[in-house]
Amino acid sequence: MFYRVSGQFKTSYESDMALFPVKQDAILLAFILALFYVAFPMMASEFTYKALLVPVLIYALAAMGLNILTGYAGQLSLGTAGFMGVGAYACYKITSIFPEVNIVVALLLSGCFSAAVGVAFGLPSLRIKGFYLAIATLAAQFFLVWLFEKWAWLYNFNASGAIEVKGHEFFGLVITGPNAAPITQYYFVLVCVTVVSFAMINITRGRFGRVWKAVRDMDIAAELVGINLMRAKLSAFAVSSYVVGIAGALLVFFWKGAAEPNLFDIPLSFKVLFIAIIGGLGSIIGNFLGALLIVALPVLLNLLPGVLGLEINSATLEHINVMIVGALIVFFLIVEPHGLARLWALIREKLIIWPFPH
Amino acid sequence: MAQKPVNFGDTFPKVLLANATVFKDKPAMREKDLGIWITWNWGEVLEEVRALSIGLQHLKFRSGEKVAIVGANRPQLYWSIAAVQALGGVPVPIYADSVAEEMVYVLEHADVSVAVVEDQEQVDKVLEISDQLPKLKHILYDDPRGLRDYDHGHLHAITDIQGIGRALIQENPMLSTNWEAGFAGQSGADVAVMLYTSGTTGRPKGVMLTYDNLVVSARNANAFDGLDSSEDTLAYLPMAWVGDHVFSYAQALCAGYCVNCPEGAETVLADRKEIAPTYLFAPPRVFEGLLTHIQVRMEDAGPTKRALFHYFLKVAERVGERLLNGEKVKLSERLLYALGEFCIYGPLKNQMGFSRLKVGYTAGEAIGPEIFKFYRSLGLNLKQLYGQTESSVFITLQPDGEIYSDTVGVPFTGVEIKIAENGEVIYRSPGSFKAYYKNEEATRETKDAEGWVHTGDAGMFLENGHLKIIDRAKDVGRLTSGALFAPKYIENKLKFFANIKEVVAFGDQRGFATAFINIDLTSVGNWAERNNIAYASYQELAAHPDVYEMIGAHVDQVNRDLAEESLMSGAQIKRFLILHKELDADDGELTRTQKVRRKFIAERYAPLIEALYDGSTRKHVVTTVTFEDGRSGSVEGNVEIRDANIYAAKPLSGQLEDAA
Amino acid sequence: MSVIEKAADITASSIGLQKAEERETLLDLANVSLSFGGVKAINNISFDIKRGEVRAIIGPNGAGKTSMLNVINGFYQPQEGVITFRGSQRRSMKPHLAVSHGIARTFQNVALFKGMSTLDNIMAGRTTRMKRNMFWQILYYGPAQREEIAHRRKVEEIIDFLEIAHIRSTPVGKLPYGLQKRVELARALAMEPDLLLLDEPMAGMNLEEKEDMSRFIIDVNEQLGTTIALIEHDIGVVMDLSDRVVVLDYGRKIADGSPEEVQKNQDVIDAYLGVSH
Amino acid sequence: METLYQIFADPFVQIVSAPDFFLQVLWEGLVSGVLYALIALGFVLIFKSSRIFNFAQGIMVVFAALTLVGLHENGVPAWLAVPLTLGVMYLLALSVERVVLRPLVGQPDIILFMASIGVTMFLIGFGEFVFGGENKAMITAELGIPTGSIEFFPFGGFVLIEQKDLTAVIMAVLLVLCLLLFLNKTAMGRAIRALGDDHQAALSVGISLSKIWVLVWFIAGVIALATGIVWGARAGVSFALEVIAYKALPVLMLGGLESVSGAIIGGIAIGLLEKIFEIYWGQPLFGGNTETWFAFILALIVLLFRPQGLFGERIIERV
Repeated sequence: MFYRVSGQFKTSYESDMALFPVKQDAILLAFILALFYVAFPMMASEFTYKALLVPVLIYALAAMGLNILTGYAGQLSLGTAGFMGVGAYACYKITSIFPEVNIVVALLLSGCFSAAVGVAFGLPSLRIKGFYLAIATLAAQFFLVWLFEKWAWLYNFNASGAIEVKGHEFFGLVITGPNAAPITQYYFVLVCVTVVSFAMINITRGRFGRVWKAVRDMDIAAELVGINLMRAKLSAFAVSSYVVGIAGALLVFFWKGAAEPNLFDIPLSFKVLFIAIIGGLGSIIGNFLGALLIVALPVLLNLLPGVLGLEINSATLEHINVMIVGALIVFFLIVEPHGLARLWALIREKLIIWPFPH
Repeated sequence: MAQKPVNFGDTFPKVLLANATVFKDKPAMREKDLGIWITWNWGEVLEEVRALSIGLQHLKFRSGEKVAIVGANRPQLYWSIAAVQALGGVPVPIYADSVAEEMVYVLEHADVSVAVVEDQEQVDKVLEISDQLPKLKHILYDDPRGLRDYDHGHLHAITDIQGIGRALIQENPMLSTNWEAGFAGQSGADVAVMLYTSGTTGRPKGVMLTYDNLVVSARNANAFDGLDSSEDTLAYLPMAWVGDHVFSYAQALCAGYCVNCPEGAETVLADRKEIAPTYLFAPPRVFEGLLTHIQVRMEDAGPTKRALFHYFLKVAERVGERLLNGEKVKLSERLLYALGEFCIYGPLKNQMGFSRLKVGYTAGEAIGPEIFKFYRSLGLNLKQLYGQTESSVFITLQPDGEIYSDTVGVPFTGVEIKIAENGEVIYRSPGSFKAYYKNEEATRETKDAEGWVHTGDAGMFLENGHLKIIDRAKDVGRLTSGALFAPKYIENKLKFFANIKEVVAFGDQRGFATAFINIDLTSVGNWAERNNIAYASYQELAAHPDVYEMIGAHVDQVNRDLAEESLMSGAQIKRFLILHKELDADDGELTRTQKVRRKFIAERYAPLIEALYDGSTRKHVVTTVTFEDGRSGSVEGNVEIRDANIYAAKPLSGQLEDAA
Repeated sequence: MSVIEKAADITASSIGLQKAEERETLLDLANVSLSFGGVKAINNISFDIKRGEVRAIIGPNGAGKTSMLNVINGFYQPQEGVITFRGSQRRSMKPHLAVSHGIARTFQNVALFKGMSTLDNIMAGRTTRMKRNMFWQILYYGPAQREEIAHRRKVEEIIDFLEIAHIRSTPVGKLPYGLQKRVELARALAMEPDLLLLDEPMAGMNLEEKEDMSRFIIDVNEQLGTTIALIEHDIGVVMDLSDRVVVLDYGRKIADGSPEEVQKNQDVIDAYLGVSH
Repeated sequence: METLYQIFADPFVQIVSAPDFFLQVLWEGLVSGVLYALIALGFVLIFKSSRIFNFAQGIMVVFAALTLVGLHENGVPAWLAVPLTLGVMYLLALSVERVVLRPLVGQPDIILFMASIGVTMFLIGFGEFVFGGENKAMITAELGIPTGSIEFFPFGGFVLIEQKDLTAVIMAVLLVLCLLLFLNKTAMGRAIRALGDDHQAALSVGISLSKIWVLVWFIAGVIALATGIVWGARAGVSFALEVIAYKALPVLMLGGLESVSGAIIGGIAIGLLEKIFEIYWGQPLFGGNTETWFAFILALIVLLFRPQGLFGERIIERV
């Protein structure tokens, strides 16, 4: 109904392969960007930033990284949190060894570390497939978290065993540490996430995207159309871990402010995996939808008793939360196993053929 | 933004040359090929035409020679027309679906020396008959697929000829100047094109149209509807048909608008949707088909959506037409209509590819008033016109705001119309043809010394000055009672029912009117499915008593309508039957353009006609049929004949129908 | 005038008139053997494929036909024997390198990338020819886009050639089987191979689809000049399409020659009668 | 040099010089190994029958133990609490089949896997909601599990074997034996194995898939309860127990997702090796706690050289 594609014809391959060949999609995106860049900051309180907006963005980014690996290249990974940790610790070390380095540079570099670690743990994927590989990635998960605990150099030998982010300035603005304004941090994360998202959209719609999907859909056939499986898989691990690493660094630097090793424990891996799957494997935009759902849901559930005037102690509430989230995951998987992105695609399809039913 | 149409140049090559300067970067042609709409602007089109033209020159093509153009609507074929005209030659577009033996007559009669064809299929066809065409020197083709191993002695790819042309121009730039000088001397009185009319009887006749005919008509038509260089049209009707020649060539050149060529016949729908033309011609059957398509698809929609659809269609029925005609409408109604536009009309137009449609025309057959109203109520400016090859299309058109579904409009700019004593419509116009090629006699028969052309159609002017076409003049007859019998008029009334596909009415020199009816298999089939009526074939469904009941009701309705019209009330259908087979062009019952061949049918089904008039209620018949693969067999069965009610004529003639 | 002569030259080209025997050898297999564990899939087979011909490989089920193709494109490494392709010898080769060597293939059971559209599947066939690195890919606009468009154009020609324009953007998983086979052929053609290996291109097709596919195979061979090695069960099709036929049974070669010769060969008749139909 | 000595020589010197301690280590490793094997067995059964990589297996251990303890806390006598817990596990199996498996049949593996994580979360939330989140002691005495210890004095040293560990091993062995008997001797058991080999074939024999799923999940529940009791007796009952479930994963990598014997042998092997590594290498060299990852890395390395696992057959890829 909103989608009226008639008259939108393409006279060149450039326009046919454009990011949004359909005008209405571009309008929608502009609208969403306007929401995030203009509308939300006008309405948001500190609580909204800390509990909702920033986590949504960061989780979406992490899930996007995972989605490259799992959704596009078909390699199931359960070690996401470990790689996020690498990014976070790398960024921490870089900023403490070279305090004068611009935070953006530090972020970009820390992604390189997680990418390298990702490739190292991706090597087994050349020989191991499916769930066996998934378990193998758990090796990374457990090993890395153990390393974060035992290798005191990583946390500058702090007595607490935790890393604490100091204040960093970005062109005169305090953007990390306790003195940073939430809105500044939000905008910084938002820009990072926007840039990385576009990079990932570009990379997935070109040669790399096709190569990864080919490997995912049928690796033998991929090999016989000339795709080097090793390079395909390792590049997926590298890109994925890079993005995941940046997400990890953002998580600590722009949201939590401090982190203990157990932050990067397996529940975080699962959370990110949930977001990727509920958002939709093989989709970039889906990660945002998934993150919104997974992050907002507990927040809303926490608010609910207050709204209804019920007195429930916080521990019980937490337990009910976990229960409901678990049940919802199963529910979503049953309703739309291909995730929210597919759900949106179906709705969009319906809108395009409106008023016809098929 | 849209520039005024260029008004200089009295021949198409001159207009093209002017367009290439005035509209240099504006799109002139698009073709869906390899997944995208490849676009040529006017400058590029001129370059292509020039290269081809000079290449043709190199093949020793001379002024006055005739060139056959055979194929679907491809830019290259339109360029060929211009390229030939620039050399003083005469293009002769030919129906691409005509078989070799049909083609040989036209090619021979037109003295064609070069054939420009689309692809291997057409090359094969022309090669097959080439030994009967001593004058044919060269064949040019567009699509090289499958032609690699052909003997290229007299066979050339258009691109190769263009390559030669370009190389020659590069060697000697003067060639280009000379080429332009060559057609600068042409005059508007020169023959621009020869179009062969298929004709329901006899051999096709080559209608010679001059540049003056076409250029003036095209300019007048552009002015009539305010068409300019911003329009987009879709070229999908046969190039040999005068309509396509005018809409996709003459008018496009004169206004400087863009002609879009679909990828192929089967993608026309999808391509139209992509392009969303602003100016479009379509025969009534296209609009009928689309409406049926919409209705069938909406049948499957959920109840809410269906309710919404029907509700807003009711609103549109109330308001749409009045809004389109610029009448006063209450604000609340306007708002409701706007909501409908958002929810239903807009999306529907989008689905049909009519989102940008400024003007749409239909002609050739009568369009069902319901169908016509439906489109207009959606806010589409669909209009009717009346015309023929001999008049360069336009004889009458419906001006904006004066749209009646049962008339074809007022005389077109510069056209004079008279109704002859026998009721025949005759006209004189700037667009009327020069003569039939090599057929003095036919020319004299059709066009008299003063330039009045006989259309062969019977019609009358209504009080509002609009022309109403009743039938072919020679088909209009009288019952023995003396009452006027216009078979086509009756047939069309019946055909407006979706369940009826084809009708043949009889009654001339008889006591009363009768009809053969063909049911519409899709529509009646759907109805049968919904009502759990099982059937194995057309024949079985056609003979079903319930179907007879349904068709009987339609006939009854038509008789009621006829009774209201004083002129026609005498010839109501007294008896009818549903034919046991579908009328088919393969059996010679229809022309290739799906028109009924009345005489042939009357002979073929003589026993059935007899039965209609001898009072019997059942008749056994055996009919030979031709199958798709060319084999023949026979169909036999008992055909039931029924009587219908006859209504008394209304005493006072309120024959002027309400504005549609 | 010179230009015109050249134009005439181009149009009057006449490849494809040479006899098979006179053509250059494209691929030669000498005494090739392949076994899995103790089972010999291919037993000391030698035969060659000439440039420009359609070479059929036929035989009953389990005769080693598919294994033969797998050896040719490097998916299996034979234990014995020498393979000469375009004049250079090899025994083992990484399978993904087959494409850059000029060998493409289709599969007995359609091996398309199910989650991708027809267009993307065919584009995937161009992978080895695309060179822009990660950096340009991330930027997309600029060199990467230009490269993408250049290959898209090529792919569109193939789409047009095989008449699959109407399913360009359909996910291949939703296509009927016959069209999937055609998309697979398109993907193989996108690799612009010298040698095209077709593993039962008409399996499971109805008569009309088979006729279409036959027409395309002939077109590919004649118009693109691609050499074709073909496994097919439909003997009628084999006889119509192929220039020469090699017959395998239980991993051995039992006949080799023109379709007519092979048809008369007693060993072939026995082998086919041996399998119940 | 120091490091090299510590890696390559010192551990062996230690083993030889204190063989009694080594025996003690072996025993400890064996006990954990047996438990790993049990959990892995639950995984294998479920994977074989329903192609689900059941992440909830670990949480089912906790859930079973928690239910048992919780019931007893609420006044149910131990002898009744056990069958009641079994009943709860049966209900769980039934509802998982109805609510999760049936609607998701035919979905990709990863979706089923995610669903099992969903079930995991639900069970955690549910368990904590009903029984509270704090650590509880297993009702060892009430269940009649001996709590004393037996001491041996081999090689002139001494080895201490806790009776509850011994009970654990004996229970595990008995359970495994019963299971093997069931799988090999009963029609239902054979059906489960057939299902692992070929879904279609099994269906065509006329076995009801839902029945098998319920049964298999119930068996997994029984195993979970057994594991929960013995592990709970050693470490208390809380959701921290969940981590031991992860240990079953490398076991599966080594033994294969569908091999019953692989699960048993792999479990014991990993139990032994990770204990030995922790004591002789991990603690002196890496500051300990290597048990969290050792098994994974070990499995990873083995798989790199034998992608088919220790018990799998070589795969020939076909096209």
